[in-house]
Amino acid sequence: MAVSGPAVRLLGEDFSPTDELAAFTAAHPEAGGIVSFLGQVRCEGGVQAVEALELKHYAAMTLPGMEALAATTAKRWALDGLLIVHRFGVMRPGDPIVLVAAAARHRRDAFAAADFAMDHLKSQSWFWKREKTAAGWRWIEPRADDHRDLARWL
Amino acid sequence: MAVSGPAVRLLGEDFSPTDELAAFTAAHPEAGGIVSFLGQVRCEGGVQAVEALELKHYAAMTLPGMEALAATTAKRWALDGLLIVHRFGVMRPGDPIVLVAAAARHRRDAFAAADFAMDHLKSQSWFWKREKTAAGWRWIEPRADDHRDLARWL
Amino acid sequence: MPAKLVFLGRLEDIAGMGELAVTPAPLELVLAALDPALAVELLGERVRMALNGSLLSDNEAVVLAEGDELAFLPPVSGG
Amino acid sequence: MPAKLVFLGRLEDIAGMGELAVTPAPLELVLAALDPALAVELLGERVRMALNGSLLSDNEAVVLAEGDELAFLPPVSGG
Repeated sequence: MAVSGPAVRLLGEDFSPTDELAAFTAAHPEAGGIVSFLGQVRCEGGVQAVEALELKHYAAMTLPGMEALAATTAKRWALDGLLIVHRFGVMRPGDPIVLVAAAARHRRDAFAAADFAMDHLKSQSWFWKREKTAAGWRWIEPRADDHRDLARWL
Repeated sequence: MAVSGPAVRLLGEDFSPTDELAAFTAAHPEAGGIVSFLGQVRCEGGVQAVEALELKHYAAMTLPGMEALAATTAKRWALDGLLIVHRFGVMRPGDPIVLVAAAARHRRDAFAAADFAMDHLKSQSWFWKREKTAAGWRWIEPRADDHRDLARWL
Repeated sequence: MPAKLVFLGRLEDIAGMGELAVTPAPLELVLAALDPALAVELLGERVRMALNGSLLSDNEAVVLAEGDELAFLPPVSGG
Repeated sequence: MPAKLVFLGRLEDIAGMGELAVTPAPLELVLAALDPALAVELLGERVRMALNGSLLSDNEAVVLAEGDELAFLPPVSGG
């Protein structure tokens, strides 16, 4: 039985979600189920298409905040393992932004943990996003949806 | 924009969830989020450890039922893509049993679709499971949990 | 051409076979010709039947015709 | 040793810089020395402050000491 704390990484360079998830799965043969969420920069057409996306973080708070979120998530559900990988910096369409994976004996725990972690990463983590379209760079304001998502867990 | 129906496969031989998910992700660059669930035969110790698991299916109904489930799932949420891969036959600890992946513009749709598909695969699909432990082969009865999970969607 | 009974899940173990060719007839007559212990299991409350891949509703009268495939489905426990 | 102001998100664009070294002093005095347009943004209702990595509660009096790092955090929009 692998007993290990959550793994949290904040990366300034591109990563392979496939390799990350394969390694995580291999590390948790005792888990009956593994749920993953991959968020990536959308490839879209048209004048509103995003050409690049930049996530800024704040060294003093962003990774510590992610680690606290991972600890909270791991405490709330019965997990065999939890992985959170998040990019900062400039990304292009198709690039992965965030990967969350939760391994658990019971499927429901894995789903809920991944869902919970994503809702909080989206709306409570210290990231600031701007997007570049044909019209130039533009800072993104938080979406009302993100706050609604968060309220589900209260 | 890739427009394709759900992909449903019923396999009698081992498959690579990593390769399947990598191909699915590559096919959906327009999706902002991809949620996956991987169910695998648990590696456990002790006398109650499962040495092998067998899933029997019924050709006249199992795949058609999975295809109907995929169509229902794809209709209920706004998805860019849906993948369901399910094993039958004899599996060993660590072998993948089922992989569900849902790609969507919005995270919540992808989570809900994967969750819904798994709940229904577990409790409404035409599979019969038996496990081999040190005590021999034993047929598995449905779990009360599975029916509770299903009731969430009514 | 005979009809066919299909035994799924643990019913296959009880029957000692996965399939059985039978003479087309009303289901009562087909079952009366089987080992009574097996017939009792096939008629169990939690066993459903499917004719040629379509689920039957409870208490539906079944008459097997030539080439028909009647499956006995115990509760599922998949995935 | 000076203290440091850190401007996150769109505040970096407005400030034209990510960080600014300032003389340790009560926050009012530090802000009074900045471009008024920037100071107004920094005091915006939705901007939170963190001192040395810890969030401050609203209306908390801040006096910057030597080596302190005060960050101005607009609403997040991550992931």
